[in-house]
Amino acid sequence: MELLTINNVWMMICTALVFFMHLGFSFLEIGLTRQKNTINILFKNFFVITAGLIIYCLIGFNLMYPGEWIIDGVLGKIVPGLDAAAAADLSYNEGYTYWTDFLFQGMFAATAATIISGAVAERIKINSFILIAILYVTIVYPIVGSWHWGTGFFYDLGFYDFAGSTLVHSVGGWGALVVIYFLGARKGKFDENGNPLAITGSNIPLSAAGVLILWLGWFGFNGGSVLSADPSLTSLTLVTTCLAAAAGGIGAAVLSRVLYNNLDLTMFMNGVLGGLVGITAGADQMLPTSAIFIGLIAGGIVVLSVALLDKCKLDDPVGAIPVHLFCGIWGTLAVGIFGEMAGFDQFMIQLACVGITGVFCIILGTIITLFVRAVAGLRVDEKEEVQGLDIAEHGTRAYGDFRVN
Amino acid sequence: MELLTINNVWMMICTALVFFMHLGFSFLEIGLTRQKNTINILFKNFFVITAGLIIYCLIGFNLMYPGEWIIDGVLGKIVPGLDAAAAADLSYNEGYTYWTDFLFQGMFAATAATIISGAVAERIKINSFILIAILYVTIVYPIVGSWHWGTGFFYDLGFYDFAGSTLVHSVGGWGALVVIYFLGARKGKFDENGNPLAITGSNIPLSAAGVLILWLGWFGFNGGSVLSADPSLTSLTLVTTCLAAAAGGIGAAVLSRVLYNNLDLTMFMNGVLGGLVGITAGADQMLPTSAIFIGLIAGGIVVLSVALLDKCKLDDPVGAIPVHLFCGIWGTLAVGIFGEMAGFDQFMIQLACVGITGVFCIILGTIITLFVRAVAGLRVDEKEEVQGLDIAEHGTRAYGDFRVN
Amino acid sequence: MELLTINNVWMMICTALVFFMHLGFSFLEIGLTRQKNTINILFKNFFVITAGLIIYCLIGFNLMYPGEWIIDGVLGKIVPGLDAAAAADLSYNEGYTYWTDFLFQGMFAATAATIISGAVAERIKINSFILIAILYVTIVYPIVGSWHWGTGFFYDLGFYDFAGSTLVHSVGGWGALVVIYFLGARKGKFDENGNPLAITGSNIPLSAAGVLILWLGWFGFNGGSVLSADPSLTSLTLVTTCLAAAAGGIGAAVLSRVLYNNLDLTMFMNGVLGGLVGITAGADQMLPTSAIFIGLIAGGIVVLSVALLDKCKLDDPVGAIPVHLFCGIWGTLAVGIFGEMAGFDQFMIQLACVGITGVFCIILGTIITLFVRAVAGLRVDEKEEVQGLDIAEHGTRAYGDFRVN
Amino acid sequence: MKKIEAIIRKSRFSDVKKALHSVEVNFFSYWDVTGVGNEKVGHVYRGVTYSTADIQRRFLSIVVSEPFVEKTINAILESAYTGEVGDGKIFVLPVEEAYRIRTKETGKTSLN
Amino acid sequence: MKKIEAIIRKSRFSDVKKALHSVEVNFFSYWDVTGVGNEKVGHVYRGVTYSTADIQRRFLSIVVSEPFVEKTINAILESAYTGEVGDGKIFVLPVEEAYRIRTKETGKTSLN
Amino acid sequence: MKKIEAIIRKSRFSDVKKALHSVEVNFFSYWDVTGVGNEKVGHVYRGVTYSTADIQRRFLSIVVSEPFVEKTINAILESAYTGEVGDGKIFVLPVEEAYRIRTKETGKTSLN
Ligand SMILES: Nc1ncnc2c1ncn2[C@@H]1O[C@H](COP(=O)(O)OP(=O)(O)O)[C@@H](O)[C@H]1O
Ligand SMILES: Nc1ncnc2c1ncn2[C@@H]1O[C@H](COP(=O)(O)OP(=O)(O)O)[C@@H](O)[C@H]1O
Ligand SMILES: Nc1ncnc2c1ncn2[C@@H]1O[C@H](COP(=O)(O)OP(=O)(O)O)[C@@H](O)[C@H]1O
Repeated sequence: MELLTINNVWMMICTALVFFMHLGFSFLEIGLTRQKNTINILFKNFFVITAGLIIYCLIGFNLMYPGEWIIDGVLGKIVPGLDAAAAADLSYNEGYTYWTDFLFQGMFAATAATIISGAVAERIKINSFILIAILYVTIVYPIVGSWHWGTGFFYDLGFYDFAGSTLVHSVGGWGALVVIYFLGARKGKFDENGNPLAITGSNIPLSAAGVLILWLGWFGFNGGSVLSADPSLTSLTLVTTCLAAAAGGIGAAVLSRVLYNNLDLTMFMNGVLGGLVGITAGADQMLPTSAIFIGLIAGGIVVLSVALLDKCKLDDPVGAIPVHLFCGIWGTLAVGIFGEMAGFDQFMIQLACVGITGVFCIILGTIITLFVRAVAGLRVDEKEEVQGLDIAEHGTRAYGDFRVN
Repeated sequence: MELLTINNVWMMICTALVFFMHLGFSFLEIGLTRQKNTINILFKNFFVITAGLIIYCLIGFNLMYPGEWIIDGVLGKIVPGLDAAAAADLSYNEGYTYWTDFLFQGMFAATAATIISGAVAERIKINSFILIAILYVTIVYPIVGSWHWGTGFFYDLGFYDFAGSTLVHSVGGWGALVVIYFLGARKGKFDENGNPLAITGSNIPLSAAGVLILWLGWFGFNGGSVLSADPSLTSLTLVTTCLAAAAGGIGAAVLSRVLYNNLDLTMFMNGVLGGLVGITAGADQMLPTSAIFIGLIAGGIVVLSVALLDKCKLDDPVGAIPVHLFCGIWGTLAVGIFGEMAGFDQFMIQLACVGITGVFCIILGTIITLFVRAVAGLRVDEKEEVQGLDIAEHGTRAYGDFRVN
Repeated sequence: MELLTINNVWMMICTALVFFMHLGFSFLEIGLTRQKNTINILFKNFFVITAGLIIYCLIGFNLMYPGEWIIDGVLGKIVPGLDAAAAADLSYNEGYTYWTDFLFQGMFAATAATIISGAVAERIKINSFILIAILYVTIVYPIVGSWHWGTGFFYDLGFYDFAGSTLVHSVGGWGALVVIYFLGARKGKFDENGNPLAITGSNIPLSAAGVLILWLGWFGFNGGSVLSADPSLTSLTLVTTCLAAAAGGIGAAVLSRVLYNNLDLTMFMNGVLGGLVGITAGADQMLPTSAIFIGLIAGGIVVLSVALLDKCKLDDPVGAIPVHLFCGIWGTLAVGIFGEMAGFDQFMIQLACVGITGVFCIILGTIITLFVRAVAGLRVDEKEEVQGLDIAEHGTRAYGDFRVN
Repeated sequence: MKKIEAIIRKSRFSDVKKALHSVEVNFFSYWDVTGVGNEKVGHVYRGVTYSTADIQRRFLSIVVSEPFVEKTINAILESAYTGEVGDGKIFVLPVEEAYRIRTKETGKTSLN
Repeated sequence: MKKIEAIIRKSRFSDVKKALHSVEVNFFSYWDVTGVGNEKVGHVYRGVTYSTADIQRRFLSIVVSEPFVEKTINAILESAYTGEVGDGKIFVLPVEEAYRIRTKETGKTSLN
Repeated sequence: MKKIEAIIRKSRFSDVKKALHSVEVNFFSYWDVTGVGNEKVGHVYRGVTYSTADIQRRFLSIVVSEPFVEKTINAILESAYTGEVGDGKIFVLPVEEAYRIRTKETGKTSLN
């Protein structure tokens, strides 16, 4: 009883911290985009958090942790709603109550959609985004999640993803990649000759705050993924998480200094996030030194993949894909390279599951995107884009009293 | 001992979260008002938090949890200061220490005054506000609180208000209503013909952040009101709290979309807060579905009552009254409609106590306001209001480097 | 085992809160300075947090808690890296695991450097700052720390500094004082005749948020310094901490109202911080009333020392020295005046150790600063300073879309 | 055609706007400027009291045809007036030609 | 020399800029102003719907020598055009003298 | 009366202001504009390096009576000078009339 109480307290705190990450994402996104689209982005985030939670309550939770399988280990049976009876039984789990379990997982669910929200900012039709987000959170996220955390076939394969480098971040990242591919770049992101131009963020301080808030949230994201308050596991996890974040930032800052001879704060920030995503798959498996390595490499990946996306004419205003997709993949593979599970077989398993996830997300993501494009269209018309979505879709400005460019 | 330690840890965390709500309120208020009054609003909030805590330490705590009654169940005996002796005794309560008890309650106390601060923004004399806030927190809040949480006559009647839909939010809301009634609307809020005009917020991103911070704070506000770390109660409370918040936002967003054909972020935000206030009275009594219903309705109430206040020529810049008063009443009544205590008798009790609270707050609020108006006046002169209170009362600007309208 | 788990949970939460203080510092600093240097300040803060943590992992931790001494009680033996073996042993301490211990202390370490970062803002060369910060965090902070928390000679003397009024805040403050002495004031801070001019902050709302976030962080900074979740000690600590913060704010606000006949929010804010720093040395020793006294006096010290620095032509844009140095000294001495340890002998011990710390920090700070000045120079050239460091050193603006002065 | 430049107190702007409308001058552009002149205002910041002549003002640019010049000026003179130092200035400059982009029309018909 | 003042839609600015460059007018200053005129836009805020004639516009100030006046004006007339109410105005004012601070040179050579 | 429009570097503003005061020109209005001209500055953002000719500058509007025109211009020419591309321009425009709102006085006495 005492132990359950302690564990549950820890899990509830972690839940609160993961919830708080949504403020981090919101700040990060509105800071790295133009002020004329700020309200639109915030509206999207508020929608994702609120609707995401309700949907996860109605469907997602059971789809992700299936009592029974329709296709064994691949697709769970849908049992809508929460189960108050199960909740009453405190022997549900010694680490947390049923309610805590739901809420903690529910906070995770919205994250995947939020990752997409950042990448498609400043040009997507809000209704289309809402549709995409709902479908993605209702279908793709819980199904992939069930493969591992729902003890599906990833689990049987021996795949390891501690807190979701693949199951949460890559899943969101793949979705983002697919949608921006069909959506196209923002007007003014590439010149006639296809060279990338700079569309500078409107409020870097909020972005910086967002990154620190996300780092704080990761105390809960990874710390809570221990699923109990086990002293050594939780504290080790926090240490590796923080060291990887720190190393990620340093890695990105140094590399962009070297490549572009510039002390680039936004790269520093994305590097921290890259480090966090990178350690997420193996946070409980690593020693401090390995965590630092994983972070450093993640930081480098961020800087290089930002440039890569520019080369590919893909427009990701907030760097969601470098951070969540590429570092998510890196982190998942790193479990096979560093730490207690390191080994060739493990590496191949990690690689295989990364691949399967990618294929699945790309296929379903494409279907969803094309479906939405067919029924509602994806992109606002050029006039609205130039004017800004705040006035066009929400009838008001984000910084009413301020003179803006 | 272990159990006390766990419970106390949880209560201290909840205390910290409730404290953090003051940042949420500050952000919400300065974001929905004009930049020229930002410092003034922040000054008021800082005053409320700091002075509120000290006053509660000197008087409020004992007045709210009376050892003895002057008028039995209605007015407690005032014993100034804290009682270090009582504090030493760890058998004080198995859920928390004396110190934790004081601090948790102290953080609540300031909230009531903060609610007023939002509604009177941009036109009240700061000294007058300070006077009103002090009197309200010293007298009205603890007395009403004592009726229920101090096991006064509300308690004997069988009234139920889990975390303060009535005792905290409505009490603050009634106060706000009375003061703005006497204070009058901001210049430019209504045209010659009394039609409402829009005075748009100056920094919506900060308001949005404020709402998410308040939501986070509610993890402690409601979670801590369990007064122990009881696993099932606390976690159920967090689930109902979050679902109601989510539903409140959705409800308000959808209704304002329907009524005004606009995706209004500030309504979405107020809706979330309405849902939170609405669930507060019965957060530990509800099932997820009931929580969602309560939230949806609260969201609707917010949208409608914002319009209602405009009709009544009452000017509440931040929507404090729709959120805290109307949703507070709704939430209190909802305990008689949904959840385990639902029933006609309970409903009537809730109704009665809501009424008594209203009458009491209106009477004392009026006395306090008229007294302050007599001794210090309520409103800044028109020149100061046009110029903005930051320059007029604080001699400096909030956003010194920025070009503003 | 249960007890360790509880204690460790509390310590991990406190660690997270102390980490979060870095957002508080960042907001405070960028809000009180001009927008043209915002990115530069954020870059410095990000560097301090990330590099600080890694350095502390590689060297600092062992230097501060030496297994063996080189000079007994004065200088510890350096054993680089963390010790996974020690970590495995849960009997390491009944209050926390080895990992938690490291992370909690690591979060503290960066604080000292952050204090310097605020004082030198808007004119220091970033590379020079980085060098100074690294040297200070690697050498000065852990050595002084070892004298007391590493059970060095301060400890043997009977010195008492609960959470670091001297060991953290004064150490940072002394460093700040030395560096700004050599660095000189910002262009435009003093006129020809040496009279101070006002360089107003660019974003006071963020500063205000920073202060509230720092206050929240202090729940962990002081609460965690109990090094266990002991119910009465932790909760008493939070009560004294909050009351001192509140009193500090009130004290500063009232005094600046009296002296300058102005309701000065930034003084109010600094006063709150002064109160927090002031109580830090004896937070577990004081009764509420003493805490309020200590806070009130700290608030007064802040207001007076801000003026004092102006008199001395020292330019501290964010008030780091009044808050961290002067209030840190006050708080350390207050342990000999108020609370359970009060007494002349204790006071003399406190005084002696404050003095020794000052001398040591000034000497090493001077050596470090002069060294860095020799190898890299301290100050950006005037053109860059006028243009702003964001464009000059980082090639971009913080508020890209906004019209600024 | 003349260009009327008026530099007024921000606090008088709404009245000036009303006054202009009342004389059928519904076409102008305005922006905020910092003015240096006789007026000084005092500030306090972190204990430093200082007074500055740099005051935020609103700058109106109104191009009108001759017949409108006088009443426009009078409307501003009335509505922007407070009597205290800092009420601002009005300047009149010659305009040689005007075009309405939408219709390409020129001359005074293009003004409104 | 003439001073050409153009008040245009912010959304047309990048095209106008291109057009000016194409006629070798690479020298001008611009800032944002609020314009009052025929155009009205609707807004909604917290349930209050309102329409305002105060619209953000971009103000271009271009001093050119006589030979450039006409093509400059035409370039703007073309590139700023949408045909909807609110396209803006162009005004031409006389300029008596011009100086380039860097070289102290005066007259039309100082313009570019 | 003449209107002197000066477009200068923001970094030179405080010196220019001093220089103007030293020739008794204590009355003017200024605001920030974006200038397009010969000067280019380089930026880097998220790995994209780019250079822009759109540079923030300060725009001074000073109406003076004939006797002041020359010394005002000289004061600016001196104080705004750095010798590097981008020092800015000065333009002189005719002003037909001026009013001081506070006193209704017109002509050059209204200027200061
Ligand atoms: N000669 C001038 N040229 C341009 N602007 C001026 C001039 N004289 C005054 N102004 C503007 O008019 C404003 C008010 O003038 P000021 O001298 O302060 O008050 P008053 O006009 O009542 O004497 C100044 O702040 C400045 O913006
Ligand atoms: N007489 C004027 N003086 C100064 N600015 C003007 C004048 N007339 C129009 N403007 C500017 O031109 C903008 C567009 O004019 P408007 O009447 O709305 O559309 P249109 O020019 O198509 O009739 C206005 O918002 C205003 O900024
Ligand atoms: N013909 C013009 N009309 C209006 N503003 C101009 C003109 N020419 C230059 N400017 C302004 O002067 C600034 C400096 O001019 P620039 O050509 O960059 O340097 P320089 O004057 O040293 O050749 C430009 O940024 C622009 O704001």
